[in-house]
Formats: sequence, structure tokens, C-alpha cells
Amino acid sequence: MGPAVSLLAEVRLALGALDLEAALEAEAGEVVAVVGPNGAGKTTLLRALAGLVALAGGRVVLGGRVLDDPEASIWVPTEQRSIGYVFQDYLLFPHLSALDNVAFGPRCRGVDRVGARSLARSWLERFGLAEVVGHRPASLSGGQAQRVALARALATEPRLLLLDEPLAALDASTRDGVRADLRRHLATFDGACVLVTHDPVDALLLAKRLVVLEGGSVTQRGLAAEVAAAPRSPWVAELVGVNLWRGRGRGDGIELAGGGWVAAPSAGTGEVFAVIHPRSVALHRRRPEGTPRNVWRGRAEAVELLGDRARVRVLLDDRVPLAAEVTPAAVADLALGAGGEVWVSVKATEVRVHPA
Amino acid sequence: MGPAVSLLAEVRLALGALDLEAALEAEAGEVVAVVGPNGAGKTTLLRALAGLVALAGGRVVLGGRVLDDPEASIWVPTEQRSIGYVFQDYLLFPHLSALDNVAFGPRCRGVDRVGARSLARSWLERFGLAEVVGHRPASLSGGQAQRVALARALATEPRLLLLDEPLAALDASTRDGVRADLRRHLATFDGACVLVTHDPVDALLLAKRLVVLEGGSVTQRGLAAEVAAAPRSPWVAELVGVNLWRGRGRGDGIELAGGGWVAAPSAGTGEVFAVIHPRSVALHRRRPEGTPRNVWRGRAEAVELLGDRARVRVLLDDRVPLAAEVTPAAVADLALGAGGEVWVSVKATEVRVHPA
Amino acid sequence: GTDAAGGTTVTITVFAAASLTDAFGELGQAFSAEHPGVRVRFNVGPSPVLATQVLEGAPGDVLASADPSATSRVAAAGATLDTPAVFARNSMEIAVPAGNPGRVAGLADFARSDLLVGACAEEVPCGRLARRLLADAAVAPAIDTEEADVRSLLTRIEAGELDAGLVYRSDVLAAAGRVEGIDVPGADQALATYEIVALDGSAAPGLARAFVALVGSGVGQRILADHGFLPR
Amino acid sequence: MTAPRLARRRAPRPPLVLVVLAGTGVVFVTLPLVALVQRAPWRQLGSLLVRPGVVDALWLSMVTAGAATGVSLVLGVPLAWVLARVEFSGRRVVRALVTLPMVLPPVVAGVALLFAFGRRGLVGQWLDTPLGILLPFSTTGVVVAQTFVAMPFLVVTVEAGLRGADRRYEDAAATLGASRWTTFRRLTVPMLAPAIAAGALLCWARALGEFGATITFAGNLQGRTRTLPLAVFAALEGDREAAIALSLVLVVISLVVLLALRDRWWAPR
Amino acid sequence: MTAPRLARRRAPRPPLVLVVLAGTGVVFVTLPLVALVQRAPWRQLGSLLVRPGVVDALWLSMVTAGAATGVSLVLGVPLAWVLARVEFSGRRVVRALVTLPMVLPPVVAGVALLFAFGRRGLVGQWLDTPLGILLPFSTTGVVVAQTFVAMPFLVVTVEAGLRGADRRYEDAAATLGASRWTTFRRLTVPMLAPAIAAGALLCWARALGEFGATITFAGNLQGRTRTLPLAVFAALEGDREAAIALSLVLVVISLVVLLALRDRWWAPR
Ligand SMILES: Nc1ncnc2c1ncn2[C@@H]1O[C@H](COP(=O)(O)OP(=O)(O)OP(=O)(O)O)[C@@H](O)[C@H]1O
Ligand SMILES: Nc1ncnc2c1ncn2[C@@H]1O[C@H](COP(=O)(O)OP(=O)(O)OP(=O)(O)O)[C@@H](O)[C@H]1O
Ligand SMILES: [Mg+2]
Ligand SMILES: [Mg+2]
Repeated sequence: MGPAVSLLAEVRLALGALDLEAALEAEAGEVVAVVGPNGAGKTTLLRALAGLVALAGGRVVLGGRVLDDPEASIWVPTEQRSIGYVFQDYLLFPHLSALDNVAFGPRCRGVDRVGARSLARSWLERFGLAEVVGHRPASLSGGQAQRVALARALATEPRLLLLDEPLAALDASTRDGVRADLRRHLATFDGACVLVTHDPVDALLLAKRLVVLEGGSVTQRGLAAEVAAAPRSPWVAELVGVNLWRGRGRGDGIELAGGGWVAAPSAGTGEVFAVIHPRSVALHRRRPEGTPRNVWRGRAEAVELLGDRARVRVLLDDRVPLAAEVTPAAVADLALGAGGEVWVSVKATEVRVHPA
Repeated sequence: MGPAVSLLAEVRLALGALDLEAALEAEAGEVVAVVGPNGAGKTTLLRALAGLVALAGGRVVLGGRVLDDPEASIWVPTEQRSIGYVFQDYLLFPHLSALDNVAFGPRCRGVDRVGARSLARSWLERFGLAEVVGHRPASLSGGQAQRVALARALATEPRLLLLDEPLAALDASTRDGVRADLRRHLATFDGACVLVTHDPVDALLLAKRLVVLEGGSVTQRGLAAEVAAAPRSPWVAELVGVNLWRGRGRGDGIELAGGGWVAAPSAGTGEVFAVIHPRSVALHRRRPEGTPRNVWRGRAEAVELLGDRARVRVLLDDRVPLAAEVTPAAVADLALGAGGEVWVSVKATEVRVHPA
Repeated sequence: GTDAAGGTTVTITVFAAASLTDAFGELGQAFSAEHPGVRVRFNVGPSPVLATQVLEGAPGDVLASADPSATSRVAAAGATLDTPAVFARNSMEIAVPAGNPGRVAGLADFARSDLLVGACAEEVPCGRLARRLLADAAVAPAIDTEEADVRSLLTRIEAGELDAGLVYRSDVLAAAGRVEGIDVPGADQALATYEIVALDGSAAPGLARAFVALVGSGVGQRILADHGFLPR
Repeated sequence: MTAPRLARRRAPRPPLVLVVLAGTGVVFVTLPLVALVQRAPWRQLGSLLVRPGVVDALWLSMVTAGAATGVSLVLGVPLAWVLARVEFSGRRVVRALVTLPMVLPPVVAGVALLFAFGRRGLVGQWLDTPLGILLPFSTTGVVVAQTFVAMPFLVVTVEAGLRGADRRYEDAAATLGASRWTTFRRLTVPMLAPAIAAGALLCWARALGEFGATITFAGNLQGRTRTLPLAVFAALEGDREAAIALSLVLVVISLVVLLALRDRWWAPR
Repeated sequence: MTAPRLARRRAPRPPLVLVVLAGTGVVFVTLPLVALVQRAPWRQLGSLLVRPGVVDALWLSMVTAGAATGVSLVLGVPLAWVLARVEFSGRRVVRALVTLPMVLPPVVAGVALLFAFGRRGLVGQWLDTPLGILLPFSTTGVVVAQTFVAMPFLVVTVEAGLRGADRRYEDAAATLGASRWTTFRRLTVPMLAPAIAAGALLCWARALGEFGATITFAGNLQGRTRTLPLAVFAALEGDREAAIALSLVLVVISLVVLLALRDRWWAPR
């Protein structure tokens, strides 16, 4: 592989109703995960980096080489960008076998037929696809197709890897294996990698830094742990599994944006986020007496059993959603069901406050 | 909707290298989850139920009506089966807007244009797609497309729902919402539903019963909790997150199939499964002294941080994989990294044994 | 090239109207017999097309046309060696399908509306002649189709699609057995003329003129007469 | 500013080989047209167009070519569908038979039509005497001749389109309760629009230029069966200039139709 | 047991409307062919085929139609690609121009070719005197005439195929480092096989049956420019039976070619 490469991108474009404006950086050998809700523009961002959609403004620089800069009228076409792209819907060539799909890239980059095929075969074997090398995409299962797409993108040894949900179609065990393999590959990879994913585990395991994209804009970025510890949008909070509210600090509590009061020590002043971990939320059938300073009345909307824990989604005042994590036994005790009334308590010390 | 419907299927067919032989039952109003590794034949099974691929043997009966029975030469074509099918790759009609895609089914079933469109609109709104009703599939994001596909399948109010990874492309928060909505819909749904999924959470939350399909055959079936408690294949074990080994019971321990000994009280005789929960696995830097009877030496293959827990994948004797769950602090203490040597201990009382 | 010498084969190309195909085939053999080592090759097509080809520089030696206007166009452009000469004529007959299902007796039947009758289009010689004959006989014909050439008219009559049509005598002769001919009074007043001329672009003007001469000779005229053509 | 940039990106330098070959193709096809226009008797054109018969022929050509295309669509699209989607023995033979009229010299095609639908023809004799229907020499006959010759172009094009299409969309329609007929109407036909448009265009062009089969089968009578190509042919015999001018009328009309229809029909999905 | 069942399922009752319409189409196209075969002079056929000139014409037809199809593929597929994939002003005009030869009456097409490539023509004069190339009355001229008339059929069909294709596969190829040329060669062409095969077939058939442009531009010289349709024309003058028999030879050969090529080319992916 070539010298260390780093990505520096600033993407501005409009597509349909989407106005995308996002900056992205990845150091050599670094993986950046782009996360965000459906329709946020993640795929569009990758397409812009690949040169498949036009920038209206901004620039894309890879390893010091300007790939796209509308102002300076510089533009390097996709095929000269040395990228590997796993598309969300794979886009395997329907007329080629799995083997030839993977061999396509190396062939284009000058490897001879025999070399390309043996390279392709080794990539496919690496992802447990030895049995389907000769299959056409139409006779591959969803997960097999996705692994072939991954192998195809990696086989060209690109300087920039763009992975759009590369593991979404894989079953749990294959996913672990492929993820570990991908991780191993990325560890020795000196290019940049941008990974789009909905799976917090993938994001946390594969990427050091996260970029959160919502509605076309970056709402948060940073090391994975930082983002998880101080989410700045409900979506990030949901991703990392905590409750997040926005409000105005009033010293010993927070006035919520939509109305309502949350007691919290040293809430400060100005706009803040309140983060409450679901484990800190206690549920009761009657109004609880005792130390907890935050006590609200709500309705249990849904109960989800996750192995040995139960996650209860409560709607406070018919308006504010809150997630609580309790034991399945507690669910039974409380006779919780959808629509049932419930009381919620949270100790003020459990409410973490971050400036907005 | 019509009277309560139940599904009774026995599917035998050969497709390429796959020999599928699976029986499936779903009572009226029941959701059965089909889980299994990539390429196991899950999609093929759904296609057979839908009448898109031919049975070589067996039969499909829905609500007392025989839909397919090669022996008796009975065959009801797909369009007369009253099914709803969410395809793994959506298959939205590229020339129709999201709205018309969803209205297509009701129109085919006799609803007039205006009625079908308003029905379609309400389904799309239900899944948070009000903004993209007029979009063609090419300008939908992956997650939007999947929700449109789900709406399209549900809008026909079918007797049998076939869902192939219906939530795979959704981001975490949308997924929760759509899953809850789907759950609510399924609760009032008196038809049968077969759900293919790779996500244990989806399986556990949406389905009462699980069918595990591996390599074209059913390897296990039963209530979700039963299956989780006593997995009968490494894949199921991995799905539910526990370690599962197969061996021969020798009274106070198990002789593993590949060699090796696991101490376990009342291990019985004959073929058995040993189940070890990752939480029961302790890791040490040096050979531990003390009560645990099972002590092995291994190599840490990978460390995955899952929120406040860390999952360590250890390879024992360079051969047997084992998952351990520890705190991130422990990972730091142990200075674990890929390839590092580690000692593993498991209390014999923590090894659960099931007859194979 | 010049005339045949040393056993090498010389080929001359004769552009001939399609209706002359068979007669000229025999003429070509006769010419080759007279001039050993010379082969005659024919380019057959509709006369106006042949004229266009010559005018656009097609390499030919002789032009034999069924339409004098085509030859005069070529001559006017100075593409001929000599002035075109008439080498044959043709008279018109009524052709009816074998057995004469329409009971056609003469030109007067062309006015019957219960019959399907046809003639050539006005633009072609046989159409003009047919109209002159009908006008001379004071018949107002109920024509059902105006064919672009005699041949398609004849095809139609043979197939029984038309009950009668006005065609050349030579055509009736060629289709003997499948159509019957009925003489038209005054047909000798309206004759088609065929013209031939050696072309300016000829590589072998001597041979070209010799071919023209053969067509006008007794041998040539006899062959033409065998195919139903009248002498010039 | 966005729009032109989008265009720039979408089309980065087309490969030289392709451009050169395509350019050669364009030049090759255009040169004769240019030469024709160059030598056309432009001054005559005005007087020509008011000549009796020319407007008739023009109108007849439009009507019959349109009708032939319509008939071909109605019969040909289902035929293409059956060939592409229904398995039956003898399918290859049927497919070959259907494509045969393309290679038949047009005059022979006309003769074959006479044998079949003429007064003494295989079927024609039954149409004539008991029913009083006479196809030759009628405008309907022109449509029949044009359809016979032009429909195969549509069938082959549409069948190719159907074979290139992803059949799984049809599966999806079936799961939504669409009968094969509904699927055909609401899915197959709209998704195949480019192929059907192309087929219809080929068919229309072939019908518009059709000469041999028409003159042989339907005859040549002004206002009834003399289409523009027949008028051109007749004119060629006498006045070549007039013939060229008439052809140019045909060319101009086709150009107008092509330029007008293209963008609506051909827009990529 | 599995195979027939699979067939049974895949094709559940095709809709009656479609079958009836398709059947009508087949009958309509087949009847004239049947009538032609019925009235053909089968006894003559043997003696006809050994007649001098017939074998020549047959061979010439095969060679020229094949060559014209080849030239059309080489020039037409890139042309279709440029029309479908490259944005440039005047694209609609070019597209319309390229399709014009389809509607030109063939004889006029021949005249136009003479105007362009004849000895006195626009380009022909430069080919003739300095270069000594004479296209009319040469076998090459036949190929030129057939290509001019038949190539548009290929271009239109392939362009429709390209427009119906999913362009995102081309995006995927670009991310793998494929230049547009490589993409064209290794992706576009193979994926478009059905459309290209259909276009080539249409083109070949049109070239094989071509008459008017050939006789006008290339003349009618045995062994050099007299293709089978021209031989049919010549034969029609004297011996109509012979002409029909000759046409049948054309039909049989096409049938053989169609039946032989079809399955390899048309197999769905
Ligand atoms: N070609 C297009 N034309 C118009 N709008 C488009 C087009 N492509 C995407 N969009 C819109 O842009 C938005 C962002 O789409 P994009 O595919 O980038 O989302 P995403 O973040 O990848 O979502 P997902 O997680 O669901 O895949 C969506 O609302 C989508 O409807
Ligand atoms: N049309 C076909 N021809 C040949 N083999 C096929 C065909 N369709 C599927 N297969 C094979 O059958 C097996 C099962 O495929 P299927 O799509 O049912 O798997 P799956 O369980 O849905 O997997 P996934 O979770 O990856 O979607 C695979 O190995 C696949 O390669
Ligand atoms: Mg996306
Ligand atoms: Mg699947």
C-alpha cells in the first residue's frame, strides 16, 4: 500500500429535500463512523466522497491530493480516486459470478486475470464464502451478497474505504466473524475509512471517532466514548441507550424546553442537556414516598424484554418519552402492560448535566 | 379481517446447493421468528410459503385452505394467497412513488383509487414517512425504502405476513419506533406471521416462538425463552449470547466432542450440550488458585466494548472459542489485547447441561 | 482496356430496364458468341433508377431503357457517346386471369364497377399509354389501382386479384398460361418505345457500340421478337 | 451554479474510442441526408406541396403508419410478453416465425399477403364472398401490409426489454394480490416504457417508409392506398426532383415527430 | 418430478386477454407465410438452387448482411451509448438524424447515398479521383447501403436498453477503478446483451431484406452486388415462381439462423 493517507472533506450539496452540509476528517489509518437517523444524508455523504454526486461547495482532499473543489474547478473522477465502496444495496454485477465480481476491481487496476482471480478467491474465503464463489448474485442469500460486496471493495486495496452499512445483512455469528476480520484488516490499513452504521456495537468496535449526522448537518462529533457519555441529541441518546432532555439550567434543576422541571444538583445556567440512564429510573405502582426528588406520573407504552432485563418505555404527561430498565420480575410485580399507569422516580444525583 | 387463521407448512425443495426441509406452524395471531445463519434457507422458505418457488414435497395450509400440495396437485397462485411480503431487498416498484407503491396492494384487492391512496398515506404516516410520500424509490434512503416496503406489505391486510429482515436497515431510534408499531399491529392481527431476522432483540420482542434454520434444516424450535435457555447449536448459542459446547456426559463432567474436559455436576450420560454464560467466565493474568474447577489457558482474540460491559473472545488451546463478559476496568487491569495470553476459570456450578 | 486481346476476358456492363431482363440475357450470349473473350454483364432495374445511376457516375457501357425520358435525361447531361436510338416497341393488351372470370371482352369493361381493374400509374409509360387508349375508346375507367410498373400489375392479375389490366404484349407472352391476352383495337396507335445508347464513361467504347449494333441487327431483332417485342 | 456542476460530474470525459466510433456513425448516417438536402429542389417545394395528391398521400401515410403502430402495439406487446414469460413447447418456432417478415423482401411479403388475404387467398376468399370484405385496394389493406412488415420490429424490441427486466418485481406484485393481467398493465408495461417506446418508434418508422409490400398488396390509388413512399416511387419514374422533394417532406415530418416525442417517451426513469 | 412442477408454478395461467391478443398476432403474421409456402413451387426448388447466380446471390446476401451488421455493431453500439450517456447540446437533433434513414423510402435512401458517396457525390468525388475508391457497384457499396438503412434499428434498440438499465452499476464499476471504457466493455455491453442481440437481429434482418437502397446505390450486378432480394426482383420479371422459390430460400435461411442463434443469445440472465 502507498504512504499514509488522510481524508479531509467538507461537503455541501442539495439533493431533493436534503441540504447536506458536513465536514469530515479522518487521519491516516483511522476509522470514522458516521451515524444518524434514516434519511439523514449518510449515504449521500459517502456518494459525494466517492465522486458519484456533485459537490455544490466545499472540497474533498485525500492524502494531500484535492479530489473535488468546485471553486477551483478541480475534480477527479470516481475511477481515479482509489476508493473502495460497499453500497447499502451491494450493487453486485448481476452477470458476473461472486468470484468475478471481486476480481473486477483488481483487473481494473492492472492485475492479470489469473492473479485477480486468486486474489478474489482468497478474499472470498476469508469471509467464509468458499462455497459460493461460482454463484451469480441472484442465487446468493442476502448475507452472502453483502460479504461479497465487502470483499469486492477491499480487494482493490484502496486509499479510502467507504462502507455503507457493511454488516447489516449478516447474522449474529457471521457478523462477529466478519466484524473481527474487518477490524483486523482496518488495523493494518493505512488509508482512511468512513463507516456508516446503525449499529452502536459496530460503531463502537470499529471506529475511534463518531460523526453524528442528522437532517443533513453534523450534530455531534468526537471520540466514541465522549459522544456516548455526553450525547447532544435525542437520537444519539437513543443510540447509546440513555434518555436525553434539553432545557435551561436553573441552579438546582432544569426547566425543560417543552415545559416541566427536573431536579438536578449543580445544573448550572443556560442551555443544558440532561442525561438519565434508564437503569437509574425506578418504576412504582403508587406514588413513591422517599428521597428521590424527581417523581413523575406516566403511562407505560411498551415493555421489551432483553434477555435478563426489561426495558419499559414510559410516556410522561402524555408527551415526554422516558426509557426505564428494570428486571423482568419487576415488570411482573408492577403488572405493567401497554397503557398502564405508572409512577416514575429518579434520584437527582443520577441526572447528569452537560452544557448544550 | 377474516376469521382467525393458522399456518401449517411443511416445505421440501432443492435450490442450487440448498436442500431445504422445514416444517413450520403458526397459530392464529401468532408470530414465529425464523432465525439462522446466512444462507440457511430462510428467504427461500418464505418464498416457498408465498408460492414464488415450487415445493418439491410437503404442503402449505393456511386457515384450513390448502395452498400448495404437489402430491395432490393443488396449487394456489401467489396473488390468490392473501399474503403480505416484505422482501429482504424491498423490491419497491421503481416507477411508482412511495404512495403508489403502498396503494398498489389495496388497488389490486379492489379498493378504489382514492380509498387506496388515503389508506396508503395513513400507513406511511404511521411509519414516519409523511415527508417522502411523493418520492420514487430511487430517491429514498435505505431506511425509508424499508419502511415503505413494510407499509406496502401491511396495507393489504393479509392473512399471512412474511417479513424478511423488516427492520435491518432502520436506525436505532426509528427501529424502536417501527418495531413498537409493528408489535402493536401484530397484537391485533389475527393472521399468522413469519418473521425472518438476525436480530435477537427483534426475535425476542416480536415473536413468541422461534424456529432455528441451519443449512436448510430446522435445528431447534420452541418458545423464545426455552430456546435461549437451552440452545442446541453453536449458532443459537451465539445468537443468545452464550457459549455452547457439545460432548458426552460422564457423570461429573463432559468429554468434549473435539477433545477436552469440562467439569460439571450431574452431567449425566450420552450426548449433551454444555452452556456457559459469558458472565460466568472469569479471566486472569496468571493461573488462578481457588475453587473454580474448570481452568483453561487461552489467547484473547478480540475485545469488544458494549457500553458498560466488555466482551472478550478467547481461543482455548488455539481451537475452542469462548466468550467472556467482564468490566472495561478488568480489561484495563488485565492489559488485554488481541493475541494476549490469558487464564480462564469457570465454576462447575455455572455450567448448565442439556441433553442433546 | 480495349477489345479482347491475348485471351484475357473483357467485361462490358449493360444497364437494362427490368422488363428486358430475359431478352437481353439471350442477346448477351449472342454477343459473347460473336466476340470471344468478352462477357456481357447486366445491371437491371427500373429505367429512372438506371438513369440516376449513370448520371451519378456509375461505370456502365450501354444503357437500354424502357422509358425514353430516362434516356433523354442521360443524353441531355452529355453522358452518352451517341444519340439514343429506338430499338424496340411494345403494344398494349388487356390481360385477364386464366379463364377470364370477369368475362372481360374489351376496353368498355374497364368502366364496370363490379370488376376490379388496374392500370399503371400515370408517371410511367405504360400508364400514359393505357390512359391514351382508354381516352381514344371514350371509356371512363373505374380504376382500382395504379401500379408503379407493369410487373406488379401482372402479378395482381395472375393472382386473380384484378379482373383485368392493361399491360404489354411481351408481358402477356412471358406469363403465358397464367394470364390471357385480349387485343385492344387501336393498340398500334399507342406504342411504348425502348431506346439504347452507348455511354460516355465506357472503358470499351468499341464494344459498347458493337453491342448497340447487335441489338439493332437482324439477330437482335429476332430475339426481341421472340419475347413479344415489336420491331423498331 | 449547482446544475452545471452536476452535469460536469456525471459525464467525465467519455472514452475516446467510443466518441470516435459514434462520431463516425453519425457522420456516415448524416452525410447522405446532407447531400440529399443540398441537391433538393427547394424552389419547387412550395408548388409541390399544393399539387393534388401530395397532401392526400401525406395524410394517408400518417393515418396508416399510426394505425399500423397501434395495431402492432395491441397485438405485439402481448405477443412479446407471451414469448418472454410463458413457457410452451414450440416457443422458439413461434418466435422465429414472428420475426420472419423482417427478412422477407417487401415485394414478396406483399405477394404472401395476397396469397393469404387476397380475393382468392387462403383466408381472403372467405372474407370476400360471404363477408364482402376486400382488403387489397383498401386503406385497411395498407394498414395490414404495414403491420405485417413492421410489427416484428416491435415484438423483438419489447421481448428483449422483457428479458432484460428484473422478474422479481413481478413476484412482488403477485404478493400484493395483482393478477398477471394487473401486473402486466400496471407494472410490466410502465416499467418497460423505454423498450415499448423504442419498439413503437421502429415500428412506426418502418411502416411509414414501407413501400414494396404496400404497393403489391394494397395497390396504389390516390387517396385510398397511395402513401407517400408510393407517391415518391411514382414520381421517381417521371420527375426525380419531385420525388426527392416528396421524400424531404417525409423526412421533415419524421424529424418533427422524433423531436417532439422523444423527450416525453425516452426520459430515463 | 421437480422440474415440471417448477414450470407449473412459474407460469400460472397467463391472462386470457394477453393470450388471445398474442395468438391473433401470431396467426396474422403466420398466415401469409403459410400461404406463401402452400403456393410455392416446391418441385422447382431443386433445379432453382443450382441455377447460376442463385448461389452467388445467396452467398453475397449472407456476407453483406453479416458485414453490415458487424459495421452497425461497431459504430452503432458506441453511438447508442453516447446518445444515452453523454450529455451534449444537440443530442436530440443527432438522435433524430440517426433515426431518419428508417423512414426514408429505400430508393430515396439509395439516391441520397449516390449523392453522398457516388462518383460525383459530396464525398465520393474525393474518394474517386485521388483515392481510386468507388463505392457504388461494388460489394462494399452493398454493405454501405445496408448499413445506412439498417443501423438505426440497432441504435434505437440499444439506446432503449441503455436507458432502461440501472446506471448505479456503472457507479459501482467506477468505484472499483474501471474507466468508462472498461465499464463499457466489461459491464455495459455484457449486461445489455439482450438488447444488443435484439438490435443486431433487427439490423441483420433489415439488411438481409434490403432492396431499394441497394439496387439504387450499388446496382444489380450478379456476383458483385446482386443480393438475394435483387435476384428475386430480377426473377419476378420473367419467372414469378422462381422469385417465390428464391424468397423461400431467404425465409428458410433466416429461420435456420433465428432458431440456431436464439437460445444462446436470448437466455435470460
Ligand atoms: N436522488 C435523490 N433525489 C432526491 N432526494 C434524494 C435522493 N437521494 C436521497 N434523497 C433524499 O435525501 C435524504 C438522505 O438520503 P440518504 O440516502 O443519504 O440517507 P441515509 O442517511 O443514508 O439514510 P438510511 O440510513 O435510511 O440509509 C433522504 O430524505 C432521501 O429521500
Ligand atoms: N436461485 C438460486 N439458485 C441457486 N441457489 C440459490 C438460489 N437462491 C438461493 N440459493 C442458495 O440457497 C441458499 C439459501 O439462500 P437463502 O436466500 O434462502 O438464505 P437466507 O437464509 O435467507 O440467508 P440470509 O440471511 O443471508 O439472507 C444460499 O446458499 C444460496 O446461495
Ligand atoms: Mg443510506
Ligand atoms: Mg435471506
